[in-house]
Amino acid sequence: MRLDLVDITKSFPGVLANDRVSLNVSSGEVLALIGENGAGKSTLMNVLYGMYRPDSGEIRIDGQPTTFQSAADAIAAGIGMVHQHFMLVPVFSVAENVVLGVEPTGALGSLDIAKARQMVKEVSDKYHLDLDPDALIENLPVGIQQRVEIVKVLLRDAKVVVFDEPTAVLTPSEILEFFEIVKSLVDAGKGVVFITHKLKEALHIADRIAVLRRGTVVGETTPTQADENKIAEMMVGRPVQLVVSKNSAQPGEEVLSVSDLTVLDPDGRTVVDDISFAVRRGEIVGIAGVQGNGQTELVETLTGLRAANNGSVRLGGDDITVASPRLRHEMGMAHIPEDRQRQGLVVGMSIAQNLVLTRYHSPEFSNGVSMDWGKVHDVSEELVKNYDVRTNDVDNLASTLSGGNQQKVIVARELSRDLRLAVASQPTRGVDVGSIEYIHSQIVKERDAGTAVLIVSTELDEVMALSDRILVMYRGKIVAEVDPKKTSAMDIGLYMAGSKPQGVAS
Amino acid sequence: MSATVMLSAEQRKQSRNTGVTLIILGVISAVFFTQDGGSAGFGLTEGFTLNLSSQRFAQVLAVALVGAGAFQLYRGFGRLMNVFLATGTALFVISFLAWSASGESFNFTGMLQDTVARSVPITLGAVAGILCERSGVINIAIEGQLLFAAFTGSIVGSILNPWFGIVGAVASGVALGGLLGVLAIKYQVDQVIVGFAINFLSLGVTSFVGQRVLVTKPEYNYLTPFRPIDVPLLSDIPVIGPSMFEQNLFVYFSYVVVAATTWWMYRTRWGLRTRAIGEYPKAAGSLGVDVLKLRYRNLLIGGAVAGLGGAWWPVGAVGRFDENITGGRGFIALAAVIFGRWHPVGAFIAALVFTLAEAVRLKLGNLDTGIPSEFLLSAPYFVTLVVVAGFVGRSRAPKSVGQPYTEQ
Amino acid sequence: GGSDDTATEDTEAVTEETTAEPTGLACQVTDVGGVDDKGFNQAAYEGLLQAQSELGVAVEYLESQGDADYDPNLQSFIDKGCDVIITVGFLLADATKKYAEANPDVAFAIVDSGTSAANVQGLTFAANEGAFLTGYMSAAMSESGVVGTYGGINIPPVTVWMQGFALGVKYYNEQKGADVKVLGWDIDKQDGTFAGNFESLDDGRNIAKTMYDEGADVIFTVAGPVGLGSAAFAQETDGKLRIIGVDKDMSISDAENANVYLGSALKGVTAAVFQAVQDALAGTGGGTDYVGTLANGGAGYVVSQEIPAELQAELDEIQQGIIDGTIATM
Amino acid sequence: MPRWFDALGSRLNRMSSLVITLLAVVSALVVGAVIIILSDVERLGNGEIGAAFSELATAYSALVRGSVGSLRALSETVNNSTPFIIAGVSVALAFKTGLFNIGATGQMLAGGLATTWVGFVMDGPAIVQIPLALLAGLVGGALFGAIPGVLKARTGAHEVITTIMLNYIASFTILWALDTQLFQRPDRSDPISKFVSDEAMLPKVFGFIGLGEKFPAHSGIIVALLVVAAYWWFLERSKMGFEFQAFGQNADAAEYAGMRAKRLTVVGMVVAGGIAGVAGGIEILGRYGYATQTFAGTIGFDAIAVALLGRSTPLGTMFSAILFGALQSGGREMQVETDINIDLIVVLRALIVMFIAAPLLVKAIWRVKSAQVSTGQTFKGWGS
Ligand SMILES: Nc1ncnc2c1ncn2[C@@H]1O[C@H](COP(=O)(O)OP(=O)(O)OP(=O)(O)O)[C@@H](O)[C@H]1O
Ligand SMILES: Nc1ncnc2c1ncn2[C@@H]1O[C@H](COP(=O)(O)OP(=O)(O)OP(=O)(O)O)[C@@H](O)[C@H]1O
Ligand SMILES: [Mg+2]
Ligand SMILES: [Mg+2]
Repeated sequence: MRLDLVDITKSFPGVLANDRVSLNVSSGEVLALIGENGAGKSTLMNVLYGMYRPDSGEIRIDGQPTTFQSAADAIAAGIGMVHQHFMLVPVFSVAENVVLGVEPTGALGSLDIAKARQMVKEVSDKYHLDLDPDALIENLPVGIQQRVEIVKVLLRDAKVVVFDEPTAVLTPSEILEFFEIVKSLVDAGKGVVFITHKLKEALHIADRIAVLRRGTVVGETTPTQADENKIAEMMVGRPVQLVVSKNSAQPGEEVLSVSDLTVLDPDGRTVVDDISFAVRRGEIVGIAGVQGNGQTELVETLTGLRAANNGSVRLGGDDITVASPRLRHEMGMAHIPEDRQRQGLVVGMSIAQNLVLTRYHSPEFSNGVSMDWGKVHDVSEELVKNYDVRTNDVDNLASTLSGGNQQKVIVARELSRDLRLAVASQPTRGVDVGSIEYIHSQIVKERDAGTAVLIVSTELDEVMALSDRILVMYRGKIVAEVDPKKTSAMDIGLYMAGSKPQGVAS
Repeated sequence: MSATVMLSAEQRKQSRNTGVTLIILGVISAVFFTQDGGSAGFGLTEGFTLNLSSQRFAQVLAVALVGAGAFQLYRGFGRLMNVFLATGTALFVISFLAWSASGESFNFTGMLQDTVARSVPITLGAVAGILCERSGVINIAIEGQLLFAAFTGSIVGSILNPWFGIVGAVASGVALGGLLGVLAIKYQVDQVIVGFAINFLSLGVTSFVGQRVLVTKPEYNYLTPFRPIDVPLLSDIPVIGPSMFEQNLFVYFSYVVVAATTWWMYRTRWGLRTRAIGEYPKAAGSLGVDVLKLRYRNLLIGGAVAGLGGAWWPVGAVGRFDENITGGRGFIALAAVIFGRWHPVGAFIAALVFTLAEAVRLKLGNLDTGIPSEFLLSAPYFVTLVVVAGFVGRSRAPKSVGQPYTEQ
Repeated sequence: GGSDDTATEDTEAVTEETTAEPTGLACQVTDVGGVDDKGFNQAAYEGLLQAQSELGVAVEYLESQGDADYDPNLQSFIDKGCDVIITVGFLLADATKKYAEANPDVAFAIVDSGTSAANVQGLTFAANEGAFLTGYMSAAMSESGVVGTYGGINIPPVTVWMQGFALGVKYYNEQKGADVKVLGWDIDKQDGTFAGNFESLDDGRNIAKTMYDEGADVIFTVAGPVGLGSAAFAQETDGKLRIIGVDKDMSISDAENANVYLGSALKGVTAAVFQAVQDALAGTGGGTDYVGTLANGGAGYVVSQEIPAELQAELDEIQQGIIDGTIATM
Repeated sequence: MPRWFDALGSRLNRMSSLVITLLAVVSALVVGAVIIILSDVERLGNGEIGAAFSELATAYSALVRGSVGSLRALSETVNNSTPFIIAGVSVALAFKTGLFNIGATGQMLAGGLATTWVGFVMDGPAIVQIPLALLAGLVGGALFGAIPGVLKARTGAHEVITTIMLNYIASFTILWALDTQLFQRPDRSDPISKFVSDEAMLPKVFGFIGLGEKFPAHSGIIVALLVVAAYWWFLERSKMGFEFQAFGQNADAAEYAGMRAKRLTVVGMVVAGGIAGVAGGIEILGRYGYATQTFAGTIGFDAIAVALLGRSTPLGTMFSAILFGALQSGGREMQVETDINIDLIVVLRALIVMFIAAPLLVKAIWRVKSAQVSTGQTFKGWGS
């Protein structure tokens, strides 16, 4: 079938998210949709999926104008969507999530869970996505959760499948698997819309590439016509530096040293398993690993948000294993948390207030009793300028910023002071190339200023681009330490998956 | 390293608290309940009264509890922890009763009977709350729903007959559920505000209209409540039988409602979708589930259940309505929702804990304990406080409860 | 004002006929719980209505929703130019004193509290006397040898009844060498069983059930509407459990359940209030205390027909004994 | 978009939202009227529709006269509003910290009892006694508020449960306390406390210009306004206020930022309890001069509605408190002048809260266009 979006316009209070956007996709082809944060990609797709109703413009299926009152209509029309933020109920099992809305039922509307399991099995077998129907979503790694999303879509036999930034959370090997899946979908005659920030991937998998900027389509091209730099320029509207430029590290003395660190989660499962490592001043150490292998817990323990069950953490010789987050912060530790919405920001507060969230109490801003908001305001203006946060007023709510700019607020807050150690977790997740470039350069600047930097990212490209040393985490253990210059992404990916590259002695 | 060897901070804290609790209970019964030599008569059935020496019992129990506590602290019962805690507490209560009743005797079975009977409005109110909150809408208005239902139930029941009274009560519960729905879902009013407003509205309207109408027409406010009905066979089981199966229909209604809601919530399509929209409505919405419609539906059903609970006063207990007759039971029910962890059975148990404490304090009133009546009166609330703090602790609410859902 | 139906009709009636000459304005401030509380607020108001029909005064009442309303309500009545203001309940004692002293030319009378100023008549009642007799009667009528009583909350106007009742039972035991047990009130500890409120009827039901389970077959309820719940439960026992009402003859106020009432202990609030209005209009009564007793009919009891003649005779005897002080009821 | 444009827009919004509020009150009165008429069984029975309506008119005019119609009415309104304002701020502050304080009633009782005690044991000039007595109220309320706080911090017991239970416990405990030697008035056998000394009583607010008679409102209102100002300062200017709000809006972020969740929970309840305690103290020193079991009435509970209606902002809370106070004194006058029972006030209050909280509904009813309206949720679920 052929799907046309014609002159779609959609605005939110104060934002024109889509401005007369026209796109089309047909069975058997992959359309890549690329654009900065806030360019309007998700909005456009939500319009297509019936979640939003457009202000104007229309959707045509095989030329027939149609309107979607709800997602149900879109689903019925054969449109499936894997959302940027997974639409999975964490406390439900895989099967329950998959059949939600099309539940097989027995007498009195009672759930036929056996049937549900079998439905999941059928689809996942057909497309070689193995899944345990009874696993709880909240216990599954993101990669698997994404499979569940895909199975959901396939189960409702969609003819056009939209993937909103699907690869952001995957390992190289998982990404390759994902591309296999996409291919098999295309072979099965389905049309695919593939939203991404990663130009490489777009070039690799897409038949056509459409670029969105500030809510409008600024151009359409094909992998054969365009290269990364060209597309990046279309996206951002200016030439972009894609590879991180940094000269080799000058490591100094140890700043962070972790020994025999073990952490259990509330249910008593071992999530960080007897880890030891060190980070020296002037170097960037990257921790690679598939999400859910203990990185989160490791970082939370290093930053004092989680109690260690065993082992010790030292900062510049002082034992800080039991120090409070604030003390660590005052000792010169910065923390860029992995989830900006959940931890990094209070989105209901102003940008200025968020810019001082971790040091509002310092004499600079507070006499211990009252706050000097004037001072905060001035400092914030400064930071916003230096760190290129796009806003017209630091007193606006943080919620009014786009993802990338929210992240810049956190980076500005955490890096804009004298540091001994910077711990950055997913520093550029879901952030557009323009911002990525900027954030990376800031991190490198910190390193060169003599800070010890620990990067934790599930995006291998990022870890490889930034790190001077890479530690690979798997099942709570550090399974390898490699030099990014001497090791291939593929090999690291294998470590991340728990196996060993050929030719590496066990 | 495996989890059995090492415990997370949470677990250590929990198991430590349990151990400490057990020991404290043990010490208390050792110090106080062993004072009195007499034997206490627990009236179990017509003929049979179980006499147990409060002193002996307390001594044995004390040793057992302290032992268990120590073991818990030293090794830990692991899985069985809560079983031990529950049993320990139950025995402790019995020891307490034995102590207060020593030298006398009291009707133990009757006590349990009252416990179950009085749990009805709390249980039904709580289930109503669960139905709403599981689908993502906070229901602070339980008290108001109960009160209004009691009001209409009494009037309709007096004019027509008790059964119609129930129908009327259910209808008014549904009406208030609908009001909550329209305001909270359609007009997205702060759900807690709506709840409070509905509570005030019910209190005001029932008192005001009651005073203007019922005083004039007392015949509109008198009906004959249901009498107890023995369930064949089941009611013959000693102790359990009389306490659970020699009750009036409302008690059986509440059993059915609890069972049905549990099944409905965890075994049916509706239930699955309900829990989904309470946890993550967008997810359900993205799969074409009509979130708002389902929320309405649940609020109406919840209203009906609350209505049934309200009917208990006129039809199931006292045969009439009086100003503010529910006297805060709806808020106890609200507590039971949380205490019961948003699970119908949990709520039922929570209600029983509360009413058991009430029944016990009434017995104590008749027994010879030196405790001032004012403190006896606060006992049920105090017990709930302790139980919630000591055993229940942090409980996990439906994620999206309280947040209005917009399709865009 | 006032929303009690009889009130409105009569007031209108009166105001119509007396736009000519109302012989005065008599006003009542209730405590929490209005003139429909089946308790002393209602009893007092009936006294006013009696004054209205017999003395031709106009009557008004204001319901208080909380302690905060006492002062303003009294003030409103002062402003309205009431000739006599009846305040009901010891909770209003302080407010009454305050306004009486501020308005020496207005007559006040307060139910359940002593005089506190030259223009305040105190209306108190030896409730224990009537209760004593019902206690004796209950003991005599009890087959199980266990009787019970309970109150609303632990305050003197409530416990005085319970005390009298228990003493009546005690007296019966002494006289007859019987051993009738009283649940819910302990003469030595001066403490007992309470509902904790005056509104929740199911508490009344539950307490009655609990005492019934412990063998009680007569229960004296001293908790206003809460007692109605006990009556409802007594209904279920098909006559095995009997209730003694309080304040007024409950077999009339709670007519539907008349059959469960074995009797009621009475407090002559209505008569006393009527008397107080009369005194006030006559300019007497201020600064004095009226104490309702068996002797002056300000306290008493009623029993159902069914009680045997000889018991009635004993009761009359005891009543005489109480009146001439040979029998102590406190 | 230029700043001045935003400013203009928001001003228009504020105006139109004022209109909406007025319409909300009107809607409430209309519905109230319907209830009055329909429940007037006799008159309707006798077909005296006209009479019913004229009584309605009297009632509503009395409502106005009784609340603002005269100096005395105004002063009544002031006295009624005072405790609503203070207790309202207590609940509002808890909301801002992400806590749902249903326990203001119990905290008022605790605070009031403490105030009473200081009031009658000590003597000395007012300037010493009043502050000390109120301080005692603060402490009493704070200690009572600390219980649910610590319980939540230590065991996770939800404050909604614990505060509800503590209200009952407080009301029975005070009943017991008032029967003890320490508190009970020698010449009384019922549960009522000794009088606080005259110096401890709050002076009339306008006594100093000889208006004490005409305008008998006590100076508790000044305390109340100070509390509102302090609350404003706390939210807008203080360091801890910032912490409270950050924690209230996003507990995870607050912990990440080095704030101490458990401490904030405890302190939040302590502060809220303390403020409620002051409300109790004010009632004692301003209104009664002694304590009874019921002196707090339902203020602590109504205060929840006040805070919700005021969206927990300092001014919002103050204004809704004043509205509640006015309704209360208006209702009394209404009862004086008509046969309409005072319980109607509870109805009107409920309706007004409902309509004001439902701007979208009001707009729909009155066909109002424009006007951005907030549909924010004060209390974001039960946490976990
Ligand atoms: N529900 C909403 N309400 C208000 N504004 C919104 C809403 N959703 C999106 N926006 C705004 O619309 C614009 C487009 O958002 P959208 O999420 O479509 O961008 P995107 O291209 O998906 O960005 P990203 O790459 O970060 O996902 C942004 O400015 C965003 O702030
Ligand atoms: N960082 C802090 N600074 C000051 N007071 C705190 C802090 N954290 C908690 N508190 C207060 O001290 C009390 C004890 O804190 P703690 O963290 O020990 O609680 P806990 O986790 O229950 O301790 P434990 O695990 O030993 O039982 C808490 O109830 C809280 O009121
Ligand atoms: Mg997006
Ligand atoms: Mg009333």
